[in-house]
Amino acid sequence: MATLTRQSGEPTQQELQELDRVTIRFAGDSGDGMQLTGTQFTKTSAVVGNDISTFPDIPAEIRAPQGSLPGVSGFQVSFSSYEIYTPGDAPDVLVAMNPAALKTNIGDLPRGGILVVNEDEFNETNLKKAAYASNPLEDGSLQAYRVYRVPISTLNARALKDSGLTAVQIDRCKNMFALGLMYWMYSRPMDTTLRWIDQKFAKNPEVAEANKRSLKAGYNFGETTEMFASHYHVPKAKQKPGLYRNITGNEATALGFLTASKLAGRPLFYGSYPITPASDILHELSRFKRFGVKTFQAEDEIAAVGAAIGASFGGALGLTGTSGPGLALKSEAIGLAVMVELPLVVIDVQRAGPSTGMPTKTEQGDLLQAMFGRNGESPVGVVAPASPSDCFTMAIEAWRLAIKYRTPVIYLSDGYLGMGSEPWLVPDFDAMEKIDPNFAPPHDPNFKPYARDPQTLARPWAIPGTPGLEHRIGGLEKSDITGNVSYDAANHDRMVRFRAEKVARMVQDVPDVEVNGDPEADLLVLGWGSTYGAITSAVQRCQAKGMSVASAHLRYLNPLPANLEQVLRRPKRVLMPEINLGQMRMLLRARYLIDIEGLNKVSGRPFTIAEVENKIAEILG
Amino acid sequence: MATLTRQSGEPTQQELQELDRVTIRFAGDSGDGMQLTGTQFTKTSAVVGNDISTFPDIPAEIRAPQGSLPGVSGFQVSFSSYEIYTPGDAPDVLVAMNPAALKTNIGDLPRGGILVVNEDEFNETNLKKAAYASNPLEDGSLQAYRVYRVPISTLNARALKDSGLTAVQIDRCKNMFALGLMYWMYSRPMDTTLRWIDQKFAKNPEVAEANKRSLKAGYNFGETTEMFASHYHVPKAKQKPGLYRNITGNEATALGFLTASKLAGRPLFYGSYPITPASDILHELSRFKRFGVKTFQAEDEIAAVGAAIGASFGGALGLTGTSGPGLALKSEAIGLAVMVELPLVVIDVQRAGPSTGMPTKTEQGDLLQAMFGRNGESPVGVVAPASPSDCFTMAIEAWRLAIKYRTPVIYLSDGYLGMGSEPWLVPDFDAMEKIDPNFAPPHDPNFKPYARDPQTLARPWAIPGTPGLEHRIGGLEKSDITGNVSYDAANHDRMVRFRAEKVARMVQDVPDVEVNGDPEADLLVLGWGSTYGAITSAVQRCQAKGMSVASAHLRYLNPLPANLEQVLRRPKRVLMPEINLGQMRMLLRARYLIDIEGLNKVSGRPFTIAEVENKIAEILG
Amino acid sequence: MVTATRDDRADGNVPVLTRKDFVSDQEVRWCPGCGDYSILAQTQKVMPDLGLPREKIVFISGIGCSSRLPYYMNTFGFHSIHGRAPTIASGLKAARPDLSVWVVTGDGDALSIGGNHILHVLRRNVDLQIILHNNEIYGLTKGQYSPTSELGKRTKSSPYGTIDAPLHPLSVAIGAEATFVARAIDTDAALLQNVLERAHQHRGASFVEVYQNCNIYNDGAFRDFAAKEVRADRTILLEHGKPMIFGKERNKGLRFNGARFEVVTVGEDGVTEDDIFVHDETRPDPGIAFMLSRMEWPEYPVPVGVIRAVQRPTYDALMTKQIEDVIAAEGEGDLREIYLEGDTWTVEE
Amino acid sequence: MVTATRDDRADGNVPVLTRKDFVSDQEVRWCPGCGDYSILAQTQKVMPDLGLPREKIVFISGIGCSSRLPYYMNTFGFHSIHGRAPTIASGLKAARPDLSVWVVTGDGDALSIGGNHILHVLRRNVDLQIILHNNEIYGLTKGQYSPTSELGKRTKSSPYGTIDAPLHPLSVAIGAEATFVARAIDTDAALLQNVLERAHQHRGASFVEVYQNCNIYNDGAFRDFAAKEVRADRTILLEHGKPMIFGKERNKGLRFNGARFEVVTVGEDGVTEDDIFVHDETRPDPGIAFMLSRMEWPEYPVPVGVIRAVQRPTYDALMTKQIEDVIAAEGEGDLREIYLEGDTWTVEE
Ligand SMILES: Cc1ncc(C[n+]2csc(CCOP(=O)(O)OP(=O)(O)O)c2C)c(N)n1
Ligand SMILES: Cc1ncc(C[n+]2csc(CCOP(=O)(O)OP(=O)(O)O)c2C)c(N)n1
Ligand code: SF4
Ligand code: SF4
Ligand SMILES: [Mg+2]
Ligand SMILES: [Mg+2]
Repeated sequence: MATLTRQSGEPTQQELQELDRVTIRFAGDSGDGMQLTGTQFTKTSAVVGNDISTFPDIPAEIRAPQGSLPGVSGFQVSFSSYEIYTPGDAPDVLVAMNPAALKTNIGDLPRGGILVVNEDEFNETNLKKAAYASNPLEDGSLQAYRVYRVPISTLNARALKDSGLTAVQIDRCKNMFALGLMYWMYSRPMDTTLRWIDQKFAKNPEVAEANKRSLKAGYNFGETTEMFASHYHVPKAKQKPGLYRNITGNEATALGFLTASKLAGRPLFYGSYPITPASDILHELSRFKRFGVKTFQAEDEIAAVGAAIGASFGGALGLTGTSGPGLALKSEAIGLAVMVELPLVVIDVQRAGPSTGMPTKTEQGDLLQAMFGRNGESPVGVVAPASPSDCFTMAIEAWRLAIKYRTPVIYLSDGYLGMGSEPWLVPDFDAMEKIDPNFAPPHDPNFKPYARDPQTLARPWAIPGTPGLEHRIGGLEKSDITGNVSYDAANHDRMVRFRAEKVARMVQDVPDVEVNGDPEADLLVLGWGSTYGAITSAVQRCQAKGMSVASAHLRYLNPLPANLEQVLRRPKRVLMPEINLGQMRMLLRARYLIDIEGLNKVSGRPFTIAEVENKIAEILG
Repeated sequence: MATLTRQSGEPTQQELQELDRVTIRFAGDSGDGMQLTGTQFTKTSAVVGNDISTFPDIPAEIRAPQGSLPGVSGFQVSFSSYEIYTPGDAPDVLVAMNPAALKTNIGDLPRGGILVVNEDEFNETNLKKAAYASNPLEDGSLQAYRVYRVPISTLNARALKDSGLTAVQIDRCKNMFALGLMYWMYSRPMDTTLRWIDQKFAKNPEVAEANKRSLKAGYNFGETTEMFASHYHVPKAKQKPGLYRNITGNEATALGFLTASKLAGRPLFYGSYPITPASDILHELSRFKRFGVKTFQAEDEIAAVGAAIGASFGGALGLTGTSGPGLALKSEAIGLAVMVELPLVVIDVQRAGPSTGMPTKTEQGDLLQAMFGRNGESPVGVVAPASPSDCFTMAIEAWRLAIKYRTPVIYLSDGYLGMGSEPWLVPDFDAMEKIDPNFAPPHDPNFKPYARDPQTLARPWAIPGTPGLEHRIGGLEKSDITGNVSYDAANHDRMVRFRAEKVARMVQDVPDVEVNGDPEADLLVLGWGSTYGAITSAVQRCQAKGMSVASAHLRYLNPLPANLEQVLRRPKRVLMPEINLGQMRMLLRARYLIDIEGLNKVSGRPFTIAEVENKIAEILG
Repeated sequence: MVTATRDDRADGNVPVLTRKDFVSDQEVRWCPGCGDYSILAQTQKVMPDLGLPREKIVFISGIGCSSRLPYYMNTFGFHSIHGRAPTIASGLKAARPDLSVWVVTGDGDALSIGGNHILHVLRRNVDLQIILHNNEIYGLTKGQYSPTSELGKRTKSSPYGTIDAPLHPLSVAIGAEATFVARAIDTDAALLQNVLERAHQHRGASFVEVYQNCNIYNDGAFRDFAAKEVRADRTILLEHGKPMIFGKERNKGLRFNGARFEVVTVGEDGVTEDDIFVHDETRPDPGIAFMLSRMEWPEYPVPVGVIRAVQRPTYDALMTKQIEDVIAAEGEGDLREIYLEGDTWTVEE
Repeated sequence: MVTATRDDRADGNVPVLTRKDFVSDQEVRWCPGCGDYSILAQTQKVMPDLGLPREKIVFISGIGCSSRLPYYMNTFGFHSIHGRAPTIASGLKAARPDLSVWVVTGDGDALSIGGNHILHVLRRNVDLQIILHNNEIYGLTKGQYSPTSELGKRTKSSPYGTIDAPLHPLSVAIGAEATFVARAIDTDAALLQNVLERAHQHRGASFVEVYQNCNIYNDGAFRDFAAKEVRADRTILLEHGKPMIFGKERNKGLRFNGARFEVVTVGEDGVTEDDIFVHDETRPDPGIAFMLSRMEWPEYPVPVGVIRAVQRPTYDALMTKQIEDVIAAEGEGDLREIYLEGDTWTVEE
């Protein structure tokens, strides 16, 4: 990775250096508005044409005391002149607004990295809150870094002294000062942010004015002081032309499901019980009343999925969403949906488990629960988006499959995708393929609740209100064709195999998996879900170094793509990185008897590019 | 299988023939007391020294109209002069007390089999209730069988005419007449039953007298009429000497858990919510108040497991039990037990799924749910009894492992084991190995809630009430050693691997799997749980025919026995029969990359010996 | 078979239906003599009077003997999983307010495993009819005690008697903000039909407890007060606006004594009909209704009929209205607009 | 650190403890200004007065901000899973009646996902103290509405306002046969301490609702009546055996008007203190307690203190007694005997 620290040698006179990628982390107290600062920097970088990728590091669920270690909030943004897939392994620049922010983030800054601190905050009390015995700015513990001590609070206060605002209000603007400074350092225009400030504080011109002044003050500080050796320029990236917006995985998920309902021409019903990190999807969808979206905040996860099943029975798109512990609670009801063969989509934004685990941390630990977490032979479809913007696509795919095959489909996102963001090429609705709910027609004399479509094995979706189709369904084993309750031995065996075969046949609608690189390479790195970014970048770098390695990625997990076996047999070796102990690897080994190797990390964090890169080098080296 | 129908040629004058195995099925209306009749025949056969195996066929949950098809109740007993492991594939003799019983059971009677019908019941109404267009006794549809039409009701009524009982009471005795007839046909003594009648109706001598008379009348009818060509004798089986009782799997399970608590010297707490076919365990344990057993009929399965966890936290043996749908509901709480690392045993008496499925039918469909039905990496121990009497042994083993390793263990029984019965060699409590709860001692200055035993990786069991050990546990990730809440990345990875390794280390207490037959045979038939009987018999028969086949059986499913890989690599091929679509086979393929073949049947019924035998022949033939 | 032709449906005319139109082709599978037969019969009887075509009616149940009822109704039906019928019904009704949705449940299904959903469906006031077959036992699983079984009851799972005090279904319902609460008895066909019709007329969640005899595992549980011979003296039919009078001679009544009700006899020690408390099912304050829900034989006559019926907007109606209001105020949603929310930029060729 | 030495414990003497003995070494992690701080402080204050050694006390919670409280108590503690604390506490108390078991929960934890367990732990009357921190919001998940949020409330998950009518926690509890029901306010330390002590003294399930301010997501939810300045006029402290009088001037009171309570002023239009209803927390009939549980500002003053406290055998005591009785009657169980139940036979050598 071409980074500032590696490129620049000794500081020189404010020269303008060109870089192809930079990663900045803003860190401060929850109250310091770091998320906002990072979002603004991201937006501006996008507008100037860089490729971007971001990840917020929000403190565990609740607000901790001001200035305390658990209260630190961070936002990392990576921007570049080439296509990138992750928010960067480590920051090149760390902006630390207080001692606690320094303490919790300095570990990630590589030696020689740039550290900008708000030195005003490094006083007794704050140092104590951050459990610093001595002041790191004085005790030499930061020698490894290029430290810039900026009295941000003071400078900001001075800039706003005659703004007519209270001291508290003034102090709130200091994040804009920091942002301005970074804008100068990376030669970004301020206009996007200036416009945004005007909008945001339209009702409050004084505050707007103050924020704008802080921003400019920060920018000018960089320009005018001798403090900074150099500043930098990151050229545009080559990107597919079109209209873009920055989007998080959870936003894309919500938009994807909304879009699916429009494509199917059926209302969306979302039954959910709040849970980190899935709650944002509920928040998003509950805003979409104008689209007729019905959101049901249930008393628990069981009620949420039950209501979704009821809505699907009624002909709506019954959707339910949760995280791992909630999926466990939904198990029994998902089994019911398997038996009654109704369309249902279940979102699982995975988080670190087992049990309550680490709610704000990411993991891929629920794959086997999604596959097998129900009594009896209870097959369901499983899909997994590969990146924040891919959440949009796979959400629609989930419904396409669920409706066509009348079956539950589990949509496996995770905290890293849900909270992470990247640019999204805004799609054209009219160009998307419609979804046909294909309801059973009224008064069909040949209607049989469990008669199957010969190609898909799907049964009719016969919704209440349709004259002539009155019938009863339920969780007891059904008799083939009639759907009546049956304890017949041969019938049960047949139905069990029908349900399995139906899910297997979804492969008809699953695209082949693509190989990036030589299909016969010495090593194929196979991933699924959110490991896409790290794997793709790592493999591209290794390829650039001339290693014989290729990558492939699974977004359809059950059924698996038809060509997967070939793809796995052609390379000499196969490596599967997973944020679990090897769940998908187990499924593939069982199915194909191929000795797939694992790279497994279960630390609540995504893979860094370097981790994957090193493992590849180790195998091929 | 040497059976009557194969041996005897033309009927001759009431000759006494010797047989080595006979299977009888008694079938009648729920009201006809067939279960009781079967049990009596079983007991007498046991007492005369035959090996026995039985299986009841009880109608789906509730009582259906008298004489109707769903109202039919059956009981099959197999008795023999050699060791047997199943209640027999098909009956040699079918006793049908009414048309409905004939209709639902005749399909299982092989051509040439003996059919005894109570012809009095074959009247208009009953034939209609059984949906017979014409009387099968007249229309020749029974030609394939050796039919004996006995006017049981009339003969019984005649025998009791001056008994002073009401017509209804008299009719209730007719099952004794049928039993007596079978006692004569298979040369069994009546005394055991006569004694039992006296006890049962001690308070009601008239009724006792009547039942005894009916029994004798049936016996004499066989002896005196010319009707029966021959009767039969089945010699004693060679059996381990000792005191025996007949026991069902559910009874053995209850006794096993009671015994475990006595071995550990800690009270048993059973939290459960009724569900077929597990309810009997609750019924049994709730009788054991004299042993201090506490049973908690919870409001649902979640409360049941929650209460069990609370009891274990308090130092009791916290046990919970259910069937598949209930296990799904317990998923989240079992994950909590994994995180807090407390001993917990979860009984799953599996039934046919998915969803409500067929509650009264058996299946092995919950293995993968037991292994993976929780969010995150959430490993637990899994054991499975192989036969009704083995339930006793494995129940104790489950607790031995759960306590030693401070972890949940899932005990996988099924409807076939739970309701089936076989002789049980009554064990000697004093000879059993004790279980040491090994509580953390009071005031231990070095006490750390998550410090681990170096050999087992178990953490201390530090129960409330112990001075000096006050500490807090919970579902959030724990810091190694201290057990405090931790979001540390490296710690999470370490703890995830600790939990996995701990369960893996249970292998230290898992006996090696034994091979019956040549370890290098052309075919190894591997089973787990309730398939033991059919597999063992089938393999023995094939071995007798000189085929190169061996069998092995798994009772410890997670972790797997240390020697399993060898055992699987030595034979040329491996066949795994399962009452599911291949769940254990998948686990073994993934782990060992061995191409294990499957014999899978998911009809709610156990394998017949013949099914396994034929598959073996097909593979080796 | 339905007598209606397609056309009059197309015209939206309601076809003329009879009880038989609501009998499905499935063989009824309850024990002979089970109280569920009567509940089924009365339910089928009132259906034609609802003035709805069959396809607009849906019966949703959990698991239990009682929960098999939907199979026998020739309407749409869903025999779901244990305790969860209210959740499925809530989702269906919210998605499809045009349907008449009935929940059939048992004392275990509704109050044991399903208790939480009952609380919430009632407080949300989803427009459903919830019919609870209370036989004070678990029938389907063959006779364990239920949350309504009397303290000390000996059953398969309580050989030495239960130690769990029972819940009062109607008290639970009123405690959960129920807007319609009623009670009927399986063997009193007229009362049951009337209560079912009232439940259907009520806009909101109607909670109906039906005492149902399980003649196999809990025979005679209600005999003491529900048996024909004694019913008049040991139950009291509550009628809106009428004094709470009961008894064969219609001379017994309920008087409020300042903090609780007491049974008095009109004509004895100075009690006149004016002293008798007048039943008002529409009281906004549920206090009195709650007191009625506590009354048990022998201290009191057992109240039957409609105990509480108040108006409150239904969940499904509010959900629809909120969407209509938002659309009226902000206009129909435009996908493109939502896609472009937040900050956008263009990458040129 | 505990001041007691091993020995006096060994003697079973209760060590002399102070509030500090109940403060754990964990850093408290609530938002500055959160009402949970006061609840924690009062809980730690009353602990020494329970006369129990620390190891005999267990705090069990579900998930939520409130549910973090056990980490801060230097006793045994279990931070379990969402809504299930009552089940774990029931199992622990049934297995270990010698322990003092406290359940700490929130409005979502107890009444949303945990509603069913609350119903059943109350009707069983398991001897627990259940402290519900009611902040009328989901705090931990950052501000969605809860089952106690007022109708129409705008939150992250209800941008256009909620359409779910709230539950009244005390009504739910009384509807579920609760034997002890009380209410306190986070900012009223004396009241809260008193209620906590009463809860502990009560033998059976004690249900305590504490109004707790979430200053981040639902600030001021109770300000209207709980703020110091107005509290005297807008709340009423219920005291057993005393007339229901409130107000700064102690001249307002509650009178029962035949079917419901009304607020009257003593001295105005002929109202004397004798007209004021006298609080009796021990009434067997929960009707009046239920009416009190419905009272809301501004129509009524908000009742605080102990609303209901009646005696009923506890589940854990009955369980122990049943076992003792059976053993007394049938003798200690003998394994061998049970093994040999049913029919046995001997196979000779
Ligand atoms: C998750 C789950 N737990 C338990 C059961 C077993 N079960 C079926 S019905 C029932 C209770 C039936 O009692 P009730 O609801 O009163 O209905 P009834 O049969 O008395 O009409 C139980 C425990 C189940 N089917 N599913
Ligand atoms: C099974 C499960 N579902 C959802 C969640 C997410 N969750 C945690 S706490 C909570 C609600 C918290 O509200 P409340 O109980 O009122 O506690 P408070 O934070 O307000 O004190 C939710 C929905 C979870 N942890 N587990
Ligand atoms: S068991 Fe009881 S409730 Fe069930 S059908 Fe039979 S009589 Fe009715
Ligand atoms: S979010 Fe609310 S309830 Fe939670 S700690 Fe903060 S203030 Fe307290
Ligand atoms: Mg019932
Ligand atoms: Mg709350």
